[in-house]
Amino acid sequence: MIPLQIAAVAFVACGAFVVVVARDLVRQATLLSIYGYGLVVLFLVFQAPDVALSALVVSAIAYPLVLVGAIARVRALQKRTGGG
Amino acid sequence: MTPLIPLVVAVPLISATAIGLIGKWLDERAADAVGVLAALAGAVLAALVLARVTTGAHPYWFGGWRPRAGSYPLGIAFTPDRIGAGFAVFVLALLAAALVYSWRYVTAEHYLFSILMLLFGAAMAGFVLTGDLFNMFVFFELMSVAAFALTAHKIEEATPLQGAFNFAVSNTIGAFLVVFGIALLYGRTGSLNLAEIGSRLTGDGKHDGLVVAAFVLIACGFLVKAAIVPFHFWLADAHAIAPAPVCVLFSGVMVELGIYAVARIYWTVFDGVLGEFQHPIRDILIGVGCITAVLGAVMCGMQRHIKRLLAYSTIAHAGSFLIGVALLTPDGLAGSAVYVLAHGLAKGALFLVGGILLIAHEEIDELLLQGKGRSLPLAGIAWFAAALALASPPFLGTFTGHALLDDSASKLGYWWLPAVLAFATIGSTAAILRAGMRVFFGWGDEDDPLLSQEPPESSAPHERPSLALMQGVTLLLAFAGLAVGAWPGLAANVVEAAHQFVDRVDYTSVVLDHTPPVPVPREVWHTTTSSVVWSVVTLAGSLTVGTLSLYRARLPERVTDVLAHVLAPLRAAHSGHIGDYISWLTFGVAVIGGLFAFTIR
Amino acid sequence: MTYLPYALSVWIFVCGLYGIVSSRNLIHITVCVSVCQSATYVLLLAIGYRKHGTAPIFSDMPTRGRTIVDPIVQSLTLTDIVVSVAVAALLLTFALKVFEHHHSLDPGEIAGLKG
Amino acid sequence: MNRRTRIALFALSAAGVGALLLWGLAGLPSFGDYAGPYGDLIANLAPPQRHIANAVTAVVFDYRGFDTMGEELILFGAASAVAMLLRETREHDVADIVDRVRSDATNAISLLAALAVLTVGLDVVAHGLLTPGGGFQGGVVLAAAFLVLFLGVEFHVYNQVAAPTRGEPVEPFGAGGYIGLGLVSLGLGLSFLQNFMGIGTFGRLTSGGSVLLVSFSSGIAVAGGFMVIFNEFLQENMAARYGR
Repeated sequence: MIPLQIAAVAFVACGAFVVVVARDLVRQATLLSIYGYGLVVLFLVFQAPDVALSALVVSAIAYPLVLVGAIARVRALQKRTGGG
Repeated sequence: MTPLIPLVVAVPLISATAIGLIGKWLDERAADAVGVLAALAGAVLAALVLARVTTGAHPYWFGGWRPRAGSYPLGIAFTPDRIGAGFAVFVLALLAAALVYSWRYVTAEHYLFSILMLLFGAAMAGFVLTGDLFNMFVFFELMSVAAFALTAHKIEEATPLQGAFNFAVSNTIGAFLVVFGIALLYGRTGSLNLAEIGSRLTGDGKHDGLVVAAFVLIACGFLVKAAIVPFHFWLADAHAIAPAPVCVLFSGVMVELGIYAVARIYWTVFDGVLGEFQHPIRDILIGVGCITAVLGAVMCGMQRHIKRLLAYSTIAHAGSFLIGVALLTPDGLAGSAVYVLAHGLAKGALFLVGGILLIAHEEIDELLLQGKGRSLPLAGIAWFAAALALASPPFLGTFTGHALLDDSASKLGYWWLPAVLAFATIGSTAAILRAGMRVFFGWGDEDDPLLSQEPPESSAPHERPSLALMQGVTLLLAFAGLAVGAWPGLAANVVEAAHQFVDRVDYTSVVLDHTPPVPVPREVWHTTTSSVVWSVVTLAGSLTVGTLSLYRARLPERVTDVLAHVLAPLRAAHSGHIGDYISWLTFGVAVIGGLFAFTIR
Repeated sequence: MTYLPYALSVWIFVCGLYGIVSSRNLIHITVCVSVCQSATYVLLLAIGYRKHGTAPIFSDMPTRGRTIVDPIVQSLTLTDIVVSVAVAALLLTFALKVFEHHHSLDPGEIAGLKG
Repeated sequence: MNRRTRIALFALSAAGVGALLLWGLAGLPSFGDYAGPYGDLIANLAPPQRHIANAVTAVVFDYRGFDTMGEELILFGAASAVAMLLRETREHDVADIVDRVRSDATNAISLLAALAVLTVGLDVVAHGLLTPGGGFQGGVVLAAAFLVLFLGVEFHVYNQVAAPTRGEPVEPFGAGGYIGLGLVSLGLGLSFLQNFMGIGTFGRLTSGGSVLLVSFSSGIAVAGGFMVIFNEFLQENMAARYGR
């Protein structure tokens, strides 16, 4: 394995753990995106540019949008009902 | 003949997209009509395919990538044989019935419901027809996505949705297990075609960790869908909240597809390389099936929520189906196939009665519905006809399936298996009869200390659909379920089809070398005395236990206390907490994987 | 001999499962499911990788001597990614509906279907 | 189970599952030594057989194009599901909310940005047969282009574009077109989804035959699907923000 691959593997390994143990939702959504960029790099060094591009649009556009959309909706409802 | 095969799935799918394209402007009735017609067209096409694959599998290569004989397959193939095509007919016919039943379910955005139902049905048909491992996963996910959404669709009641969430997460994790298995097999054989993988694994002859792990992962992944203990927790939650016509497809075919997939994968891929380990594989899978059958039956007796009760009965039957496949004989497989047919029709009718009760009385709780069913005599007739079909009475309903299973088990020396199957049948059918007698006759005590505590459910207001049409469909399904047992020649035909299904060598050469399938000898199958005896036992047992359990409140308090105490941990395990469910899922994979790891070497 | 990337996929999968099991929030669980799924991408791509291989994209007709990585696993991964987004969108929708009903996302508090 | 028991049960079982997975993975060839023939055959066959330079795209849209059809339908199912479930209980229509961004400069820049993103999306879709990219990647970008309108111009404009009557039929049009291309092949007496057009010169944008059409329909389907999903989440939020 080339050093770049080892570095990407190490980054993704740490990233996966950090994402699942993050308890705050917004922080977790941010971490998921960062983890997603880590995957993009990993896929590039695995010589899979098509997959990397997919992972990129997913972690840069699709996931953040739906996640932030859902979190914002929950917060708005919480505000209206006064906590909970 | 050939162009018919892709049309079985293409017609319902393109109809779904057509409804999506113009649904917004389409009259609701028109969208419904397109849905019913597409499902029926699919069923007819599948029946035409079924009629022409009598000799064995018939490969159809998509994209024109038919390999030259003996060369490497580059594309994806459908490989319908009689069991697969028959299953596709059943799926699409049941879909049509469910769509007719929901004809007048008027809700906003109703066309989206039709779209999802069509996607669901077509995906299940594609799943049983395909001969490609990854294509199987694609159809698995398509059916899952549609199923998750349909579960959450609240036509009938405003119940909480965590049932849909639990269902989605459990099944998605199951799908990941399948992908892990696919990846292992691909890494070893460099192929995704079932026949090619099978022949390469067999040629390799190595039954090392990779092969065992791949089998365990794929089997466990599909058994999540099949609601086998301890992967079953999602099923009751999902059925409790899904609309009745959707439950028909869930219990009638979707759960069974998980078992079908295990059989398909075993007989095309692993039969060659793991063939010498038939004994441990059989013992482990039968053990799991028995636990599932018994647990389902016990839990079934403790439910007062009617759809939840039916869901646990499905778990009990799923255990029996798995036992049939796990016997690893053509007779056992044929038994499960016939059993699935009768069960699917009867269970479908029961769920539809549940839906009718919910619409007529805005209630689905057995105790609260006591006597209220008297105003719905047709629904009552359907309920008891379907319950009778499930009780496996001589020469009716699930009898043929039971008889084939019993015979096959006894031949292999599992003399005790018929007793387990009878216990599962009695337990689950007795609960169904109990609920029926309480609701439709008003019999029984007003309370039952052993039933679970259910919060009363609120019903959403809705326009009253046409009860006449609904009861018609329900009666049709119930009596069709009864008639399966009386269908002359069905058993012999299915046994023959099962012989074709389990012939891996023939399947491989038909798919890869284009040789014509080798005809199997005609099968003759006779009912044995012992299966008639067992059938009388289950019928009498179901009736007796069912009637007696109406009066459980009269048991001495000490007895009910002890029983409640014994059953409490079981009840507590079904907590509705997704974390628990995933823990149990992991536990199940670890235990089943461990058992295989220590017995196959 | 290196099996590190395979081990990575197992690690990600177990991490994701741990996240689901220990979670107190349905949206959090959705993210953990996505993490779980990324284990399958890593495994698939790792299996199809070749030492000194290049991406299977040609500017000219392929020559026999060139080592390329496996295009099949890449196409499977693409499908897998679409599935993952579709499932995530659905799970989040369920989470929103649960929250509207219960004003809570804690699976321990909302578990209303018991026994 | 309480949380501690649950995690304890999980920890024990996860150790078992992890061991099982590693035991299975140990049977694979070492990382970088993939042996299987499938990919190599395709990589050597795709350029001459199909004049498609990107072997991954050849697999996605031609050799295993039927899988991709299922994939578009999964997205179609998810988008329909999200729309069905969220609309069921949304109490108020949000069509009349304008939510205008009050800055002409921002409006103008956003419009340009949206056009730029749109171009990138189309480019990624169109070059899928030659370079990394294709229907899915480009489709997501296309869907995002419309969101830029919401961010920088006004919700109303976005809502007009993505409204159920306008945005929603895009996905079924693409997915239905995909199936339709399969049926066209059938109608011409070929196999379902078989290429029915000339494959063109190697390395051109237009090479690959009907695979190109398949790729476009998948781009349309993905763009439409994500447009619906994004729009539904956005509408939920607008309904919440405006206290409805």
